[in-house]
Amino acid sequence: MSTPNPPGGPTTPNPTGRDDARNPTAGREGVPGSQGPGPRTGEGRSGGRRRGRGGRGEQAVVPDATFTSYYGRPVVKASPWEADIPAYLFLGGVAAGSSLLAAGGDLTGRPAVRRAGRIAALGALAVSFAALVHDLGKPVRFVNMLRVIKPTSPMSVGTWILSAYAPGTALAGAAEVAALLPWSFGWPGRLLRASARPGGIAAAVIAPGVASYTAVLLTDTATPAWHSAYRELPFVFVGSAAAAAGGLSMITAPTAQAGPARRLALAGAATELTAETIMERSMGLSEETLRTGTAGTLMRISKLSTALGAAGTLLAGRSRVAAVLSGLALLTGSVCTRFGIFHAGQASARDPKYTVVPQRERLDERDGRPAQDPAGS
Amino acid sequence: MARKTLLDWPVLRQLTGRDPLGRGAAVTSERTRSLEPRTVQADTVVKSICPYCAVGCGQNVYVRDGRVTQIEGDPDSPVSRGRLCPKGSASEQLVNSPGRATRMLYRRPGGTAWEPLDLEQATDMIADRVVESRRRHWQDTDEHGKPLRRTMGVAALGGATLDNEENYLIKKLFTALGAIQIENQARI
Amino acid sequence: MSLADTGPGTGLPGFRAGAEGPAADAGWTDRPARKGFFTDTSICIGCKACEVACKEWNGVPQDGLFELLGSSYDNTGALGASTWRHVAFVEQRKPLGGQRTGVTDLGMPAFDKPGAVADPDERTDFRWLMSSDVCKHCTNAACLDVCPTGALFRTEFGTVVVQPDVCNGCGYCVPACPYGVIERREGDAAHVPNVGVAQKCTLCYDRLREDQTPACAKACPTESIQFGDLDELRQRADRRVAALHEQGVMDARLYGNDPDDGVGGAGAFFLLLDEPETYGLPPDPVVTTADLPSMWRRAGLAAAGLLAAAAVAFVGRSR
Amino acid sequence: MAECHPVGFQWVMEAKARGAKVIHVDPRFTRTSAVADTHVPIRAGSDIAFLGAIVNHILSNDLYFADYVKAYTNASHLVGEDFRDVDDLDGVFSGYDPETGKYDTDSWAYEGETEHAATTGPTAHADDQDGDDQDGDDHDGDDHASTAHEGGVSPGGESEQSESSRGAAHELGGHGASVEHQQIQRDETLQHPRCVFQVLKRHFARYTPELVQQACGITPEQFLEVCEAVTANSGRDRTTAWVYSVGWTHHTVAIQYIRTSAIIQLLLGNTGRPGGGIMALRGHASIQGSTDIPTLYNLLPGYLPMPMAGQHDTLAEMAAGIASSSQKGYWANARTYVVNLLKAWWGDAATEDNDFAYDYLPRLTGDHGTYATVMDMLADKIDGYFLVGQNPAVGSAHAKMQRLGLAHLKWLVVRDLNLIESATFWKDAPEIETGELRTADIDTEVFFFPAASHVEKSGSFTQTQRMLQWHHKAVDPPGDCQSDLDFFHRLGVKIRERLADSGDDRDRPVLDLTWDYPVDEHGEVSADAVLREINGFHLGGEKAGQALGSYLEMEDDGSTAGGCWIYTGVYADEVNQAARRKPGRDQSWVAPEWGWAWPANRRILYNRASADPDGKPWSERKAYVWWDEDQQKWVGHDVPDFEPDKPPSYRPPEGATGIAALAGDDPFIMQADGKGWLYAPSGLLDGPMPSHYEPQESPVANPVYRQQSNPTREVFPREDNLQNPSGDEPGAEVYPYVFTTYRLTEHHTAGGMSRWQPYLAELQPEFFCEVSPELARERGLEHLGWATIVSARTAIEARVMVTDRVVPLRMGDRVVHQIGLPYHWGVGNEALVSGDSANDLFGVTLDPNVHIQESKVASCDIRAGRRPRGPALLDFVADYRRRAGITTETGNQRRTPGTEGATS
Repeated sequence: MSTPNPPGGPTTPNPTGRDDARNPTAGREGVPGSQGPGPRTGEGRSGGRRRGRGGRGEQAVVPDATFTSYYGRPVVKASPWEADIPAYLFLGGVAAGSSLLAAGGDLTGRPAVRRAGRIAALGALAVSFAALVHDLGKPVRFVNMLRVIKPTSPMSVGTWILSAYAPGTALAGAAEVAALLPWSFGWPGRLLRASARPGGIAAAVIAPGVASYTAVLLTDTATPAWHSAYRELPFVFVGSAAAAAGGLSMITAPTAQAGPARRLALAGAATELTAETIMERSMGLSEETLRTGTAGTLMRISKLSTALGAAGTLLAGRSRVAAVLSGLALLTGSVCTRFGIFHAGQASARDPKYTVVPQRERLDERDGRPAQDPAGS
Repeated sequence: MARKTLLDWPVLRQLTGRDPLGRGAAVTSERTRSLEPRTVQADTVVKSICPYCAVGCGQNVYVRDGRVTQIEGDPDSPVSRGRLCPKGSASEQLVNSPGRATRMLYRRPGGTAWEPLDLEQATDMIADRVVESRRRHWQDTDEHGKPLRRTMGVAALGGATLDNEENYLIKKLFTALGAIQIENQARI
Repeated sequence: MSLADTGPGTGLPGFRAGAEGPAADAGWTDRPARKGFFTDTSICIGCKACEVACKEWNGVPQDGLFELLGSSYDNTGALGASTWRHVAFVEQRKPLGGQRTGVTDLGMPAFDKPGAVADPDERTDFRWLMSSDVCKHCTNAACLDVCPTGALFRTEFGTVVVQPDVCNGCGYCVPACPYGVIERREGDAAHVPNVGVAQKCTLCYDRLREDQTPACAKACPTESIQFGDLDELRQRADRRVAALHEQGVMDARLYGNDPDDGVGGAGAFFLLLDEPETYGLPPDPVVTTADLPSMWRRAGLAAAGLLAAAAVAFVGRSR
Repeated sequence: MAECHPVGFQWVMEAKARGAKVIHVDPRFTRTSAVADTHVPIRAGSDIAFLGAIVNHILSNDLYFADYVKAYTNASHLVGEDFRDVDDLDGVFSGYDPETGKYDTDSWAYEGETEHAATTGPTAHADDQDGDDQDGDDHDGDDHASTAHEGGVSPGGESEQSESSRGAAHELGGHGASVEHQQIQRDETLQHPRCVFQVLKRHFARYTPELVQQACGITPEQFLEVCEAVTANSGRDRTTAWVYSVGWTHHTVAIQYIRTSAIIQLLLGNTGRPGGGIMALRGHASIQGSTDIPTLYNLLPGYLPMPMAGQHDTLAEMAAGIASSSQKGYWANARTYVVNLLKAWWGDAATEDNDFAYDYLPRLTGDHGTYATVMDMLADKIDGYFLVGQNPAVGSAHAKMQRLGLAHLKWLVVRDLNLIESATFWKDAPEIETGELRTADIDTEVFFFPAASHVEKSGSFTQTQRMLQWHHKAVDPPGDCQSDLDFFHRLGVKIRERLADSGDDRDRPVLDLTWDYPVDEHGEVSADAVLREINGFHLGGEKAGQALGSYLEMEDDGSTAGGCWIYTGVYADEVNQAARRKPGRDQSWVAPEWGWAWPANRRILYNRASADPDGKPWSERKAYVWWDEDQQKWVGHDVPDFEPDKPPSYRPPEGATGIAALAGDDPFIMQADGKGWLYAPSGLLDGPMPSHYEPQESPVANPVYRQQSNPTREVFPREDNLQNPSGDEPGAEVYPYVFTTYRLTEHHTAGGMSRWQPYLAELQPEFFCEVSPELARERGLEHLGWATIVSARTAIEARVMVTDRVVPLRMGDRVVHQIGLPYHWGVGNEALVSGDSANDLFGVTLDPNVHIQESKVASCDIRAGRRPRGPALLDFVADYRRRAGITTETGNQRRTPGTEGATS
């Protein structure tokens, strides 16, 4: 990310012409200290005992923050999660929104909306579940999630929310799937059909929790970009869920029935984009991780796609093609939001700057010392 | 392990005990509750001395079923007061390292690989070679006729982690054989 | 709708340890005094006995590859799943209070052989800091709070320990820890124990049960790592800082000893000679669950909003 | 000390916590420096200039402890008129023979006395001249550790005076140099121009702070700070300890380094007192034991010399060679010690009539040390070699010579815990890659015997303060693993079987050997029984069969036997005293009931000096042993190192010898005159006083005189042992840098006990070189890149560690760069971590007294990048040699060309 630019001393010319900071003479403040952490992390991240992140430009958007770290090593650890988790965030949102739409469709006589919603919710939930299990270090111990009920653990709470959400979703979804099949299934089938509505409604009541708790899942961590977004992220996520589910419904349901879906999608997109904007302003330094690297790309696509999808939705009442395209755009936006925020968090954990600088400023303010740099504020 | 019952379900223990948030007493597993250090499980604790540097730190060696399970500092030692450096702390690995060589190996002249060899046979071969090399390089007197009574055909170099008793037997045996080039890390 | 900050520490009091300490809070009725570490880095000699003794006792496997990191004498880098004690080495061109080194006064040379070119920047001061880092065993422990299985639990000694037989490797504790301590172990399960399971210092829970000193503190040659009752250690640390200040080591300061800090005070705290971040420690860590009540409220609000939005979407019949 | 002896260092830290000042003198800023009060960077190889200047500071400012110096040292003794100092003779003392490179030491003797003739004649080869301090140990890290602290803190005896100061006067055969004490002339006023005090004062006068700057790169300010700290902390009420790690022994002037610190400690009254002394920090569990019960060619157990052909043809000659029958002290009983050893070994076959089988001992004719041995291997003079827990292919200086030597053997036995490089050289030595060796052409038979670890056998280690500690067997050895005790016992049995029917005289010593040790149910010999034999026992009289209680019980008539007289008492009362483990907290701070220290369980040697001449403690604070008037005996915290009932007022009668000749105020009871030697009238081969000489290879010209290096060092001018040019010699600029080698905390010596363990290997996984940022810039070295380091022998490669802990030294008009090389790695395929060996860089040049190699300092070049591979490496090194104009003569002329009397 940067070459060391230690305090006090002048930057020494690099005799080797290499600029990866393995330059032995560069550091003035403890020479090995000025070196990268070495091949072990493969990060090539330098800076070490640096003050001042003399960035090479790509990230020097925010004024240079002055800080010290231990050989540029992360202070907090990035989560070990891989694509499973952002995929789950997205699918959970789709499932939740779909359950809501399905229930609404059920209650307001929009069978196509109901059917597609229930099936989508069930499908998304099933894949979510697979993703969650797959992400575990010990998948066979998934059931241990049910050992305890911990209000302090968003994942525990989420597990119980999902546990409450899943039966209704499964019943409602299964009923729709069964209805598509050519068999009647006898009395179990009848029972299934009878339980579909209560199940669907129960799922819909719980669904908003499914959509919003995942925000807490991320923000209740020491990952700087996630934690600093804790005030707005639930709104971003429910917005994203609404937009995605609405978009999906726009694709799967006939235009005539999809009015609520469009309205939900629009509201969701508007909420997401608004909340994101507020979030970016309140996050502080780590906000820059939303604008840089993989996360930056994803977030740009997300915003553009969501905005286009929202704009298209305004036309989608008249055009099936517009509905499908808008729906796809909204889904894309939602996927990118989830992956973008996920990656921003991971990136913010890997660079000690995002941990150290805000804490140092907070500490200095508390101690009455002038903040070293108004980075990100 | 005891058979699990519903009463072991931590959620129930959370609800019925003093740990409603499930942070401590309610969530322990059977394994956790029965945990004890392996120092307690040892059959014997043997007093020893660290084999690395010459400070001579005391070590307690914990043995279970004929195997060393732990080596740690001996708090009784007035030298070390129970402390050990990283090497001393790695003594158990020195003893139990999977990479440790525990089989007799033989490399024949010009050979490109180790071969297995019976320990007893190997010792016999060494005895034969010592006797032969001693004979081949025997010197009875020097050029002035002064007695030498020695052989120059066999030499040795010992490490300084040998016990005193080992050094004593080495010096005694080789001196009796007339081998004089018997050296030690102590000169290195 | 206001998204204003409610600030840390304004959460439900029930999420933070009460006056009787974290062990009481975790339901231990019959509990010994809270145990902890005081690591006095001013007398650490960087021998790494703690790293090895810890590994040896706890069967922690080799960590990573055999590669030189180039970070002074530190080749383990950081705490992690297979490094439960980590000694940091920091080389600084700063004076150590009370110490004199011969790195000063390198005059200009007047000799043209190789070896005659001296540094145009005259050296000033130098010090070499070493510090053995370890899990902080926070009073309000984020890893423990977020653990969904109860694998992480508060012991009767007030320490925080993973039950490897319970942990399902969800990995949530990893980003939750404000110190970057806990980590899920990777590797080949055929040769390495507890792969896929979160791992960190247990403060030798098994040894504590038999009234034995944790392996690292027992091995530490210079008593840089001190184990004992936390209350007593805190008093000892205060005296030590005062003594060092008296000796002119004005850089000495305690880290993690304050029960009013962001994690409610650490069970393992430190005497440092520089800012925490110099050693790779966060300067002002806060347990993330401090904000959790606020987060739940906001999530609830958002959920309600979603429910309402969905309802409105169906109620409104404008199109 | 913190680097290599972290647990011992706890006592330094404790002393520091109590207010002691810790000064660390070392080329590098180490883990010790990190917690010291002062770090003094010094140029490797310049210690005599530094220490000598402290001596000068003490003498020229009258800072010595006058009462102590007058009473307990030889300061007042007059030196003979023939003595000439180095200043008069262009860098050599009187008696130097440029042809042989040896001194005739007669002119160094005290006034009116000639050196005891049998000890060293001018023609004597340096063979009975190894001292009890020859323990070179290995290349310990803290080459120059000195710790000044205010004493008495250590139950373990941190402050204890080691035998090294004793050794300083005992280089000869370990038995002390003898003088005829009766004839010594004294000037108690210390004013006579030829009294030792004045000779010393003149000798060290040129060792000024300016010289320290010029030779060591230490500023006058910092030097004076050290002087002030050391002198202010010495006297009646306070003591200062000097601590060295045995890198001090790895120099061509090694003994004289230790001598110089001994002089300081005598002048300041810091010897024989708690918190004082010189502490040798040894690097191996029983390196001390390995010299006490030596597997060394020139010694028998208890520092008795191996007999020299033509000099010690009879027992009487040998005994006389050890000590004059008319000298003072306990060495006068040397014959008794020899007889007891012979009785222990040959039992009934050793009788009064056959001189106690004295003729069974083989005779020496020259240097048969380890480096002479490897050269014999290269000359195909040696068939078989036993390597017992030793890895010379990595750990010896000029390790390449060692590996090539191994390839010349007919058979090789390696006994170790792991498949060390010395066992696998035939397939993965670096010389295979260069083409110098081919596996198929190496005819050496190699036997690898897996060894038992310390927990798989019982036995005793003697640690660095002469304390024996027993380790008990905990488990059986795995697989084929076997203790060395068991192996050599069985080997002895098998050899005796093969010779059983021999009628040849040469086989009598083998067949008559006492080899009937009790064995356990596995057939393993009892270490306890061996220790008892070492201790000794009564053969006749009332106590027949009983263990000896002390060496004073030994008789010279064959009625007692004992394998190592200094260890007698370790089995007193039939109890293994080394196995005593009374917890330290349950006894006094001296902890006399933990283990057993030789001699006689004494923890501080010469502790009579802890009391004043009248037997009263110098101060209450420093009381250790004292004369109790009421009980009429010596009492105190330790076993008094004095006859227990000899009063301070005792004066020997005319004609008394041996122990009886020791006056009540002669604390140095092993010295021939009972005094601590500021000046060594005999016993050393390279000078009666230390004088600064440059290392064998040094880019710096000797700033004291034209003589560059020790004129008596042992050189080996051979094609395979070429040396870099030094000082002002042409070509010296090709190797412009100084390098030094050392240990890291995380590893052990050549790595046989650390590079196979993941927990240690991961902590220091790769060989690296430590360089200053300035040198890195000068040579374009990149942190974590590679560097190639070149000497006349070879070139090695290392990862680069650029660090402020290495400081360029400004010495007068130039700056000297030093390079630090930890030496734990070797080239092979068996260890978890491997790398080039720093010891490959060294040549072989030895200290004349003890034949230990100079392996703590040499010169080199360094350049960025990896070394050439294969045969190109040889060309690369040869090219350097050509540029430097190196021949076998280079560096191997003992008298520097251009000096007086230099040959050629």
